[in-house]
Amino acid sequence: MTESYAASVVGASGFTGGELLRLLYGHPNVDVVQATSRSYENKTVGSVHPNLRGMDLRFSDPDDLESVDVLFACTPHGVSMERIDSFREAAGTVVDLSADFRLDTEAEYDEWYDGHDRPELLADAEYALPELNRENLPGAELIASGGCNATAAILGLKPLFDADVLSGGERIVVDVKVGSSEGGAGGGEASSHPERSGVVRPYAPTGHRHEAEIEAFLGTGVSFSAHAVDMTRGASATCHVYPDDPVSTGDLWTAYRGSYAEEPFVRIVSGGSGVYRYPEPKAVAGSNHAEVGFELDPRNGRIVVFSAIDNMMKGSAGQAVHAANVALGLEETAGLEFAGLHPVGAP
Amino acid sequence: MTESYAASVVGASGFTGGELLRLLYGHPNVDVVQATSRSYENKTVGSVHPNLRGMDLRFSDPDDLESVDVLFACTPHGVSMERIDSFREAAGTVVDLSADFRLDTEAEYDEWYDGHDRPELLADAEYALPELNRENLPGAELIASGGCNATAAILGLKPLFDADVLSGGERIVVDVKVGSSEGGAGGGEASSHPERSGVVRPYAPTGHRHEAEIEAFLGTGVSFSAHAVDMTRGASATCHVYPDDPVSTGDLWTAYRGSYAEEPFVRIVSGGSGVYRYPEPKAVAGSNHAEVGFELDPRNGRIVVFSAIDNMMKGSAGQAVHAANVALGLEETAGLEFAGLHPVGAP
Amino acid sequence: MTESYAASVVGASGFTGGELLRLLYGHPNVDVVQATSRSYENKTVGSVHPNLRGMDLRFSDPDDLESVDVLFACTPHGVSMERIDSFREAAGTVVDLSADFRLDTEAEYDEWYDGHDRPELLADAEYALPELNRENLPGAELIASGGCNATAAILGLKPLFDADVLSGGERIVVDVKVGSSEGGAGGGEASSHPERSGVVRPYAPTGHRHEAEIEAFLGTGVSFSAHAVDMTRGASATCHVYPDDPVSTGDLWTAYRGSYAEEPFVRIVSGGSGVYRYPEPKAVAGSNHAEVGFELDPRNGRIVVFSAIDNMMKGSAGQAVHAANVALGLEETAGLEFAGLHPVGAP
Amino acid sequence: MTESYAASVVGASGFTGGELLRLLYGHPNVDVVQATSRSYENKTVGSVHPNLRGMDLRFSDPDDLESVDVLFACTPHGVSMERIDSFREAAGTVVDLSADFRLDTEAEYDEWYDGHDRPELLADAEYALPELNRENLPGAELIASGGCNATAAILGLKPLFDADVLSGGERIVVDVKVGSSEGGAGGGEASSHPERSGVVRPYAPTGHRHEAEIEAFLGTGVSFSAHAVDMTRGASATCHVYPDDPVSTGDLWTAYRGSYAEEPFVRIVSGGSGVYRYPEPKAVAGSNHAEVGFELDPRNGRIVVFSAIDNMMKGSAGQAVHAANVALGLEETAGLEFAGLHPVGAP
Amino acid sequence: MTEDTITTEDPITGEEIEIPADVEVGEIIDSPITGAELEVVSVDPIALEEAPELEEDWGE
Amino acid sequence: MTEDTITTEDPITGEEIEIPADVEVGEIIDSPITGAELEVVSVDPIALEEAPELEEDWGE
Ligand SMILES: NC(=O)c1ccc[n+]([C@@H]2O[C@H](COP(=O)([O-])OP(=O)(O)OC[C@H]3O[C@@H](n4cnc5c(N)ncnc54)[C@H](OP(=O)(O)O)[C@@H]3O)[C@@H](O)[C@H]2O)c1
Ligand SMILES: NC(=O)c1ccc[n+]([C@@H]2O[C@H](COP(=O)([O-])OP(=O)(O)OC[C@H]3O[C@@H](n4cnc5c(N)ncnc54)[C@H](OP(=O)(O)O)[C@@H]3O)[C@@H](O)[C@H]2O)c1
Ligand SMILES: NC(=O)c1ccc[n+]([C@@H]2O[C@H](COP(=O)([O-])OP(=O)(O)OC[C@H]3O[C@@H](n4cnc5c(N)ncnc54)[C@H](OP(=O)(O)O)[C@@H]3O)[C@@H](O)[C@H]2O)c1
Ligand SMILES: NC(=O)c1ccc[n+]([C@@H]2O[C@H](COP(=O)([O-])OP(=O)(O)OC[C@H]3O[C@@H](n4cnc5c(N)ncnc54)[C@H](OP(=O)(O)O)[C@@H]3O)[C@@H](O)[C@H]2O)c1
Ligand SMILES: [Zn+2]
Ligand SMILES: [Zn+2]
Repeated sequence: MTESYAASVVGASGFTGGELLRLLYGHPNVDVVQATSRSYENKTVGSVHPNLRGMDLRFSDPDDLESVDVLFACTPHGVSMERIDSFREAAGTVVDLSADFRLDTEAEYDEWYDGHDRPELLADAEYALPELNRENLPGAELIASGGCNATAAILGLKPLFDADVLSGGERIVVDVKVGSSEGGAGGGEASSHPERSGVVRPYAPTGHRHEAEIEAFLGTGVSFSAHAVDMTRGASATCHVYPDDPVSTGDLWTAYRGSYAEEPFVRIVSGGSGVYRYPEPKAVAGSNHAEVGFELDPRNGRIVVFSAIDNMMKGSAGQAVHAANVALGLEETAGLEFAGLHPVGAP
Repeated sequence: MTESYAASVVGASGFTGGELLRLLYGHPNVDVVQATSRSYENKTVGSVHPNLRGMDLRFSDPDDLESVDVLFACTPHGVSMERIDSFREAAGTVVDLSADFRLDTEAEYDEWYDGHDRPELLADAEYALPELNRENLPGAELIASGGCNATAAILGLKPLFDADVLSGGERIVVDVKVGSSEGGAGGGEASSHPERSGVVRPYAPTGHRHEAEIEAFLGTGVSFSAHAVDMTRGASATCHVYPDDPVSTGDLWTAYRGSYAEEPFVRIVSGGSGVYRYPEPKAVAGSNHAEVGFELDPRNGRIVVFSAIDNMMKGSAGQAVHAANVALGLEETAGLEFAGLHPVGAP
Repeated sequence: MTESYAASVVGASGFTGGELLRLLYGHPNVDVVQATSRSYENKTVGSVHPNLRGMDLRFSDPDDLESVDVLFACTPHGVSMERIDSFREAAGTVVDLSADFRLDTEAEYDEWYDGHDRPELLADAEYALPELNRENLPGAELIASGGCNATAAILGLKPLFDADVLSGGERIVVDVKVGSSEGGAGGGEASSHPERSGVVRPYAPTGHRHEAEIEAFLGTGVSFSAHAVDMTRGASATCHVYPDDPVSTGDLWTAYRGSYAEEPFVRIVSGGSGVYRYPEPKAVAGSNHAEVGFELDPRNGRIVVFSAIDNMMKGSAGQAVHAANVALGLEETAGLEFAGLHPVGAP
Repeated sequence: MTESYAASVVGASGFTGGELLRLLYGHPNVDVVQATSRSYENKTVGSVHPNLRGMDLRFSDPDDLESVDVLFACTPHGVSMERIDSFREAAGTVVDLSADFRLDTEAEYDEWYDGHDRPELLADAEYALPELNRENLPGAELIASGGCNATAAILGLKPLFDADVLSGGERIVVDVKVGSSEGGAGGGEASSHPERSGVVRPYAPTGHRHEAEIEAFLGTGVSFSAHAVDMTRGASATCHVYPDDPVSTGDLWTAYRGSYAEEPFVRIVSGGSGVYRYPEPKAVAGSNHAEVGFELDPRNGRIVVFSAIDNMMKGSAGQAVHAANVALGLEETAGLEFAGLHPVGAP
Repeated sequence: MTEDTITTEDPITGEEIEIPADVEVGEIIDSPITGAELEVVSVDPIALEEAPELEEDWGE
Repeated sequence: MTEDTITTEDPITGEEIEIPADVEVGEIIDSPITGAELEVVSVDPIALEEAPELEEDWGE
């Protein structure tokens, strides 16, 4: 007999909320009983998410939360800290996709965001990324799903710290390329198709808040810059690092295999033959996989690290489901089996 | 206990072949035991299809076919007729994705193609599209999967014939827009990214071979023209028809509901609210769904019919698996549950 | 010595207004002295149009119009009829890009639009398209620039009427594919990059207002349907027509050469070799050229006509400058010499 | 009276060759008398470059060069060194777009390329980039047009060296994003539309030959990595630099204004308002402008430098014409006045 | 799903549809069959009418 | 342009066109009017014929 958990998605008319509906709808152990939206109340979820036209569910008011086993909050930064008590009242397990519970201390929220309303809860929250924090997830009641760019960067760099290739004092450049769904469903003039298509557009070139998250989990500052490029889904991080001591390609394979050989959702892609030799967002579009890889640059004493994810999946909704699976004691990959597409254009 | 069928994919390094591998890999009742390619023999399937890096399988020689339950042929037109004996020797059920067994008579192949090597087999073959031919598929041993553009057009127009809105004598314009994966993995200069991106490019503006297929199954000639547009997956057919007698929107709903209300893979999308009011290829990308819809044009006495599919799925590999499911007595939707993505860019 | 005309652009922060600024800025006989915008008053034109950063001009209030020789109105439908007196007071030659003065009679505005405020002026206005109305443009004081889709359709079909291949009673299907700049700079959720990219999206599938304009100038009704596709610039019309009497390819060449051999901005592209065998919007992107072409379909008694323009150029700003050149007695091609780009992606 | 120079384009069927034809065709002081192609001999240039259908010129054999004033060589690396004598015999001024004459010494060609056939000519050649080498161009007889990525990087970084913000010992990361036309008209499987669209694909992640060129002209090594992204035209370089001594935003403005205030083809774009706040390739598509800009990152002691060009223009054909203009004593901007487009999608 | 629904007739297709029980007169919901916007014109008994379509306005 | 050209009749439109003087029998050139591929069937006097069209093959 299969266990079945009742789930709610708050902010279900948004991009990550829609992705969660899709994943939970196909999840063997979950029943979605509520999807909230203030703007689309009483409309079918398919009226917003055309891929969910077959789903028999209407949006309801986030102020009337049903009692469920697990609640996913897909609301903008600041909303979860406000609504957290009602979320936790409604569900024993709350997975928050916003930045509200990712950092450890109030001080960090004061520095990087505009403060925190409920700092006392920060200590309760577990970071969702299983590759980083799997052991603390079982039974967790408040889970903070990682930022998409931070997830990409952390997954790329982590093996270098695990294997002591880096120790934390080195300068690290993280140059990120992201798709338009990162901005959520709102979107102003800069996100309109004529202005946004075909871009390589620097945004948040310095002072990006994901620096805080990367620093919190890798223990090292990074020089982060993001660029919008012409895709809808996807985040790709290229990290340029200069280890103090020389390493070989073999050392790097050992490091990456050491960190990820057993991980169900991380693939090491580095060199090889054919068209797809390094991590690419389009190779993982729609899937919960991360691709990570590296190349050695002896001339410059550099390691170039590549990391690619689908920001809607490994970068948000997929990571959230993965963490919930671990928290609830389910099969880790349940509901996350989709392999991705080939060929695929600009997903 | 679940039954399990052994399957081969011939032409597995191509686009439809790769899609079949993906679908069968996730299929609960199928084990892929062979994937052929002459050019990539002994390479892993993941070296060509990056989404299948997790699959433990290498390409093998199409001249050494293993004995299986079902064989999918994903080779160019002309190859299946040549190799058909070895296919049928290897497998009790053969599903051919090429045009080789779609038409009924040698005469049609003489008219539209360059003849047929094995005309005596044409009578044995069943057309795969379950919405058209479900009753003849159980137990079928040779199944001809439909052409992508023909499938789109047929699905859009069929309800009008079922409901006698059209009777066959009317002039029908079928204006199709297709993605670049229709051309297969080969691709010359016209398919290079600089030349192919951003196009609205007429191709095969007249005399397209899918006219034959549409005529064969709808019993009416159509004026077909195709345009390449900037997507990788997807085929969208807009049919302009002029019924002899006036119809109402209600009549059309009755016609389309009558044909498709019970179909697991056809959605009627016609009007409604929000961004997605008519069929769109990107709303079905990666999924086996077809969207069909219509709009009435009283001023011109016209019905505009829209139909959208993913050419890699409903237009080829998905249709093939659907038909195989029916042929083998499996759950129709087995292996075809993926709902599609939202948002998604230009898949 | 070169004559020089002072020009204003009203609605210069919009897409067609920006294009006009660019064209006039490079025009040998024109000085732009005013560019209006209510929202960007006092900002540089380069702050909105990055390609015009070198232009030393700031937006000003459309309520304070300077006295100039020629004024281009690039405002939404309805604004020009409201402001027309101030426009004509400011300039001896007014070129309006909106639909406000395109049709001949108040009755047509009542049928297709929501009526007209100044119907008495309709008789004064000349339609801008020189290929249709060159002889009436010299000295014209009120010029109505054509709609982009209508322009594409009219240019494609006109030779068939000129040469009596069609006489007006035939059924004509006009299936149009357009880029996102057609919607102007505003743009709501449907125009956001994640929702709009990769689409083949029917819009205005029936009852499109450009039917009125086509009918007014070709003297025949058409069955018009438009589809949004993934490009920013460009409109492509495929017309499916069934002449009463059979024609040959030679007849069609004669017809099209007869209408366009002397036209500086129309190219006949029909068959030939290489990648670009029929009209394509990307082959004319940024240029004022229209490409038109045809293919005969003897099996169906059909002629397929293709027509491609850049909606920002031949479909609006370029056509407006072309007409102004004729009206003012300048070289027709002045300011419109740009040839377009190759390769170019999805302009 | 205007002087007029006769020009040839060798390799005119390629991408940069076609762009040169377009530029020279519109150049007030140049007549193109020859365009070579081995594969398209005797075909019209418009059969390959659809934007040049109006040009009355056919490709001819590169072995029969006519005598001209200036010859542009647009052939792959290695061809120019082979054919250089015939080029110089045919024309007093030779502008080579390949890498063959960019570096100063045979040793560099041995290290980065596969050696050099005619090392004695290296000393004669002048680097084309006027912003770097204007004073040596007048009268130059052999001009080596810069590499597109190198040009982008050099233009971005140069002011920091000019103003002694950097001195040459610092570590510099150059993370580049490029369009598909960089690969030229050839293009294999990796450049096919289905595989190439939507990518963020690392290529030449280390050891890129443009490192040599940057080092040669800036006097400093750089850590270079390139990524293919979904555009056809455009190269964008993001440089991450760490000056030894702190600088202010004001210092940076002074540095960049100091280097570029008088340059006709360089715009400083840094911050500001609206959608386009930093350099973007699509803002310069089709034009010879470079946009450069910067942002200060005090937390990390970093300056982020952005630079964007059209690789077909400032990155090759435009730079070549600009240099030829200087060499021949013409107006620097002659033939290069096109301002670029707004809006524009993915050019 | 625990939320209450009621059954009524779809005004376009005539088929039975379920809609939320708490709708109010004047509210616009979408038909689960046609996707069309329907206005609640009465609640006891429940009755729906096609709502006037909102024009897409994609310029010209 | 200094290259020699000769004048002949376009087989599709019947109009006069210029083509390179050095073409040989069997060579394929394109018409400057229609763009169609034309085969040189004789050189003295010069005569052109429509060449059989190369199929684009974009699969199905
Ligand atoms: N997009 C990504 O790639 C990504 C990746 C990682 C993390 N995240 C995080 O995930 C969260 C959601 O992102 P998104 O991209 O899905 O955003 P989105 O598309 O803008 O959706 C936001 C959703 O929240 C709802 N909402 C907004 N304000 C609310 C409020 N005060 N109370 C209740 N509901 C409210 C909105 O619906 P109504 O207004 O109709 O209620 C909407 O459904 C954000 O915190 C974001 O930072 C996003
Ligand atoms: N693409 C579509 O949207 C679509 C839709 C409907 C139907 N179809 C039909 O499906 C078939 C496959 O199309 P596709 O797009 O997948 O083509 P594709 O990408 O070109 O793949 C063709 C495959 O066939 C193999 N092959 C070629 N010649 C062969 C031969 N003589 N013997 C054995 N194997 C051979 C190739 O691999 P090796 O050369 O390495 O052996 C390759 O794996 C075609 O008949 C096509 O018309 C395609
Ligand atoms: N886009 C095309 O492809 C195309 C083709 C053919 C014809 N047209 C026609 O050309 C006209 C402009 O189209 P567009 O695409 O350029 O539109 P757009 O991008 O929306 O620009 C409209 C411009 O008009 C100004 N404006 C709006 N309301 C105004 C008012 N009441 N008084 C004064 N100025 C006003 C706006 O600026 P502020 O609000 O800042 O004043 C803006 O500059 C429309 O009539 C359209 O139908 C467009
Ligand atoms: N693409 C860019 O963004 C870019 C930027 C900066 C510099 N460049 C440099 O510019 C040069 C041309 O690049 P591209 O992108 O234009 O290349 P391309 O599109 O591949 O064109 C190469 C041209 O050279 C001709 N050609 C090839 N081999 C030849 C030979 N042995 N003798 C005579 N002609 C030959 C080809 O025509 P036929 O084979 O028909 O004769 C073709 O016209 C390269 O050196 C490249 O590195 C390119
Ligand atoms: Zn796009
Ligand atoms: Zn694209």
